[in-house]
Amino acid sequence: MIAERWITLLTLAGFLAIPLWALAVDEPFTITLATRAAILALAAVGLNIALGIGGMVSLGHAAFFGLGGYAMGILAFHAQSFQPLDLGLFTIEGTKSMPVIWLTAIAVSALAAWLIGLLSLRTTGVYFIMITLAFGQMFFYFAISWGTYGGEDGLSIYVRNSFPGLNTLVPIQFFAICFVALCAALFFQWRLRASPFGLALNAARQSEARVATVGLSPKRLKLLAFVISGAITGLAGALFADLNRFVSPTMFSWQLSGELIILIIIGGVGRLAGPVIGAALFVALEHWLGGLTDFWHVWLGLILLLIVLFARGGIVGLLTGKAGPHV
Amino acid sequence: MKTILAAAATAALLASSAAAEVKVGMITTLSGGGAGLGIDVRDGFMLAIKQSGRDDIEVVIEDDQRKPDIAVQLADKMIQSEKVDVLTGIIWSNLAMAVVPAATAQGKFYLSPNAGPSPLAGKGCHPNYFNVAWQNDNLHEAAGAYANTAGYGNSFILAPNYPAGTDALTGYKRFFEGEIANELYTELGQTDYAAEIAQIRASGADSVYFFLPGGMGISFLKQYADSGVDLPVVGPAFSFDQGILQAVGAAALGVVNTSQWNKDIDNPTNAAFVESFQAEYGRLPSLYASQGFDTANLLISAVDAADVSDADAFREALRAANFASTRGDFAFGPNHHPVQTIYAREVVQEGEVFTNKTLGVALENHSDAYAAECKM
Amino acid sequence: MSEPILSTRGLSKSFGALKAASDITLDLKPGEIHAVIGPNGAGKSTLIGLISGTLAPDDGQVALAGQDVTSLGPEDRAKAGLGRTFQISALAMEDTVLENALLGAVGATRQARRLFSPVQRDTALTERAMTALTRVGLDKVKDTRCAELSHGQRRQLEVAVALTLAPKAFVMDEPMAGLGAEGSKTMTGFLDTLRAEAPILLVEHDMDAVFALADRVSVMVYGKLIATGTVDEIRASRDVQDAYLGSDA
Amino acid sequence: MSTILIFEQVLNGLQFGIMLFLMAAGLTLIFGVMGLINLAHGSLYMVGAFAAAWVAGATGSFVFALIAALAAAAAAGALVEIVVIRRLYRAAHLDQVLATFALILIFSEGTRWVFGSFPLFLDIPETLSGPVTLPGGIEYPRYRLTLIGIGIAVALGLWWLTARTRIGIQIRAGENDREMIAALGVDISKLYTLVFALGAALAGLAGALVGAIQSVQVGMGEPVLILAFVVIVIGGIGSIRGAFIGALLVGLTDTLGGIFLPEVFKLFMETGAATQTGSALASMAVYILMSAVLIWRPTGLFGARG
Repeated sequence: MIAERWITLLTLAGFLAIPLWALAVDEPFTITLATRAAILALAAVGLNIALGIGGMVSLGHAAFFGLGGYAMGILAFHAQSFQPLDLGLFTIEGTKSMPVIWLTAIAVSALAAWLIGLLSLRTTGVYFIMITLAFGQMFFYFAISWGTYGGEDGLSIYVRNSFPGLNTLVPIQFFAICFVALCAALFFQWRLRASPFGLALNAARQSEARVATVGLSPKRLKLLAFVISGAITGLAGALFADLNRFVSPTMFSWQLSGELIILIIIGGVGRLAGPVIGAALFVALEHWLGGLTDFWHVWLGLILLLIVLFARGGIVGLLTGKAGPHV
Repeated sequence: MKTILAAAATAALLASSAAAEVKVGMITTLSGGGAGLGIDVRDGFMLAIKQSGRDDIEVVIEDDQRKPDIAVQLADKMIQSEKVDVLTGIIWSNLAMAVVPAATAQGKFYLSPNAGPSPLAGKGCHPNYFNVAWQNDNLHEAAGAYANTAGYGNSFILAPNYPAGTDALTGYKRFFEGEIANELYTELGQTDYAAEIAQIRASGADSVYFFLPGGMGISFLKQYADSGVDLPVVGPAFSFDQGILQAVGAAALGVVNTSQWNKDIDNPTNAAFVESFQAEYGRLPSLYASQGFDTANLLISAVDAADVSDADAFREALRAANFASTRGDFAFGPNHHPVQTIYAREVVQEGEVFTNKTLGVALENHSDAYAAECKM
Repeated sequence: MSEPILSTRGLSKSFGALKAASDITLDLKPGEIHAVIGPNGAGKSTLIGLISGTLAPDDGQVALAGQDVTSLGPEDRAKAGLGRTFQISALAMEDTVLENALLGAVGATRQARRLFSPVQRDTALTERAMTALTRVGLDKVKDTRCAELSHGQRRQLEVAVALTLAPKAFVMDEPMAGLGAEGSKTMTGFLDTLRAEAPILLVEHDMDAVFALADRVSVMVYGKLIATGTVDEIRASRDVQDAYLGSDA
Repeated sequence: MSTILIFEQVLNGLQFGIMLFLMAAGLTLIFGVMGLINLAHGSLYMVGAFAAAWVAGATGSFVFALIAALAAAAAAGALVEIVVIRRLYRAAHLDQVLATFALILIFSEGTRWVFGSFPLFLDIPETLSGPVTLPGGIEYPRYRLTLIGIGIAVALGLWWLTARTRIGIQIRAGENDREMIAALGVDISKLYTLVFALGAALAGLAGALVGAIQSVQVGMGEPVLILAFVVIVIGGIGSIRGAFIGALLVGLTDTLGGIFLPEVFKLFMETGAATQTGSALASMAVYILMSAVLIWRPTGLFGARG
């Protein structure tokens, strides 16, 4: 059996090697696929902090993904149409600068996560799953009928936003940005998990009473984790929008929330490498099976079933021989 | 980097000196809900390619699952890896909005076999974007015009609450001269229309216009037919195409709908198309199939006239639209959207099969409302 | 006479028609072990819940070190100085022994907002945790996952986590359960020394331990306190004999 | 707006709610007894509709179609329980979510493989078609009245089953304590298969009944599934009574919200914007309802406390 640390490092090395190989043999689309996987992995890393460490099964994380996406879409839309965004009290100029967009995405989704978390954490278990779903759906329907930014048609941004010193239109450079963001998030999660906060949060998932008994509020721990989680998923949303140069309400859909959960389960709940392996595998399957047959969903379903039935703890669980945290 | 570029240039030279190879990327919906439309477009398109007997047109087909992000990803793949010259196939407006601006900005041609969102016809038009089907408002405008000729004076209109729905009702109102009894936006994907039908019953309208694509339309028509409300219904062809009619059944009989194509439109191309499509696939063609077929024939005509590597010449060849369309006369307006006749047709039963019969012309040589905004 | 550290006044709690606790008034003085005994279903667990803040009383007050804590939740009562152990172990079962003790140290020092520095590298916190583990004799199994501990070891760990809090008063729910004769003896000896640090409110079934340890004993039956006194007084009480010891022991 | 119209809309809301109840009852029963989150419940609804459409097409009989729907959904349910679900009772909720999601993929694309990509035809039987005139002059479709009747009959049947029969006692015991019921000598795995098949049959029945007035197509189950989850969460998971109340609440909120919210907005906005804003809010209405209920009562209206 393999130690988890090695799995994480090997996964990341593989994640880096494939696009570099693709660059060498001039397969730019493979780089795009790897970028997509990296961004989905980043979103799932965000969710994994809430779900894997804090035990909060959120079926509403698409809300943060979408908010990040629309933060990008709206700012870039106002930049490309040269009309400032009118917020009533004051106006904001649009921008095409990625760092500014990212900060906005993080701030907006963190704020939303704080509000949603505050209300949702009154509930637990399946009720928590469903109330987060409800908030996600509210955003979804709002985005569909909000004509100013395209409604269901979404918003197209014609040129990818810029990052100082890089040409983001070159696939490998944009991949580099996303990969660094993913590594940073993983490093953050690793430190977080080992910190006093991570210790307390992990204990709160297992026994709220225990945490309360040592004088800590499980709700407050979970709320902070939910905010951090939402912020990371929001950042991923902004990157995803930039990858596609397009945002639409599908980023808010419950199917996307479900997909993020599934990525994590495939890889391994609460494991550092879990979302990364899950996303890579999912994107690869989608691409490869989709090319084989129109009915590839059947085969995808069968593969997922096999993973649940025979690889408890996901791929990482299978490799390390340990079931991992119980949610 | 330099060597790669050079290699690409050499490859391009080689390709153009050989028989003018054209690579076409088709992104369409082949799985999940709405797959029927994509399959029809694909089948119509491939039928035309097959009939042309050419081997210099290569078509790469991919399934977008009706998800915008997948469509964008596939477009990237076709442009970056497959190095296609022409893209086509997208069914849904929101997917087209995601793909088309970026693709044309990268110098690719896009031929739309179905979606025609208004931004791409107006301010966002592009010299490399050609719509072979219709601008989204067209069939609704024709329905408004038909309602005038049918003598309706007070319409109850409804559509789902999303951009295409708003466009639909706007399009109808643009041509309809009577009163609007009520204007209703339903939920996207709604399946139960009892509440709306009750409102129709109470509204005092003399006609109903609805735009509810796919399963929504099936549900509405079945429930409407059973409700005992007997106001005449008008709709665009989307809820009455060949794939859907069998699922609606007798509930659709007699409903008038507007379409730029029908299988009984009298011209040799169309007759041959209907016959060969049935022979090839064992089912009647739908308007989506006819659009796919026309798109392929437009492409073939342009490939015959110009080399795709000479973008300006190829664009001119496309603009000329020098091909025999299943709709009869076909020409592009200044914004590369069709100027075409739109018909009113009625749902009839032929033996066991439900299908449409052309009643007459609803709008003659109709362009669209956005052409003036297009600057190119 | 010294002020009590912990006291309840007229605590009552009903679940529907069932009066699980009615008018409970007791106190815990510095340096003493005050045992609460009673048959199953007497309401002892309800009493612990009311004192530790997991249950809200219908009536009555709880005071800790002179402060009224009735309206506070369990985490705030812990902050106010209450160290509690559970009857059914409530530990982070997937975590190691050391991690559970560290949690206590983190809670006691209010450091849960530190997001970025590894807790195991913090010498102050680990020392605090290890000291507690050493005192209950769990230092040798510090890297064992809780789920793999015996019942008795879990009890000891519960006590160790409470120790890391350095509380003003302990409330212990059956710390002897599952320990076996030998373990019971060790634990009894340990609790005997612990009373000098902080008084203990001890709910316990093990009568030998109760009679060996307790300075005072309260007897609870059907949600009511029927007697409070020294061990000898309780042994001699006719009421207690009738209601409890007579039938049970 | 006339009283007749309002009354008719209330009937519509009731009918929608009662159909939701058929879905929600199975879902809540399966969760209550086995603790299983079954995302594939919507697929069983679809199976029922497709079986009904296929049999109706072959035989022309709506009664046969309903029988086929019940049988096919129950069989599919039992099969799924025996092959997959049985291995998941002790698994984490998350594993159940992934497995039943996988089942959705298999059912949906499998159905498309067999029946093709176009919707199927299923019609209201001749005897039930057309409107009837109710007291007060309301014209209301006979079929929808029948649906209300069938739904109430099923609700009563379920109440009778759980409250008055031996199997109901076993089901209720199973909700409380898995070991206890096994100790009573009940074959627990048979009981679970039976409950799962019963829930599936109810979903299949709903699919067939609704399929006749809607469109029988792949993917028809998922929107209903989400609403059914909303229903059981509002009602309190595991409670049949809660599911019934929750279903009616959701049905009425959805129907009446869609009608009245745009009218409310027309009072202070211009018509076009009002209908759009109102409709947008109406599509969120059931979710707003659910979150409000959960914020007020974190375990639903009739859920177990604590």
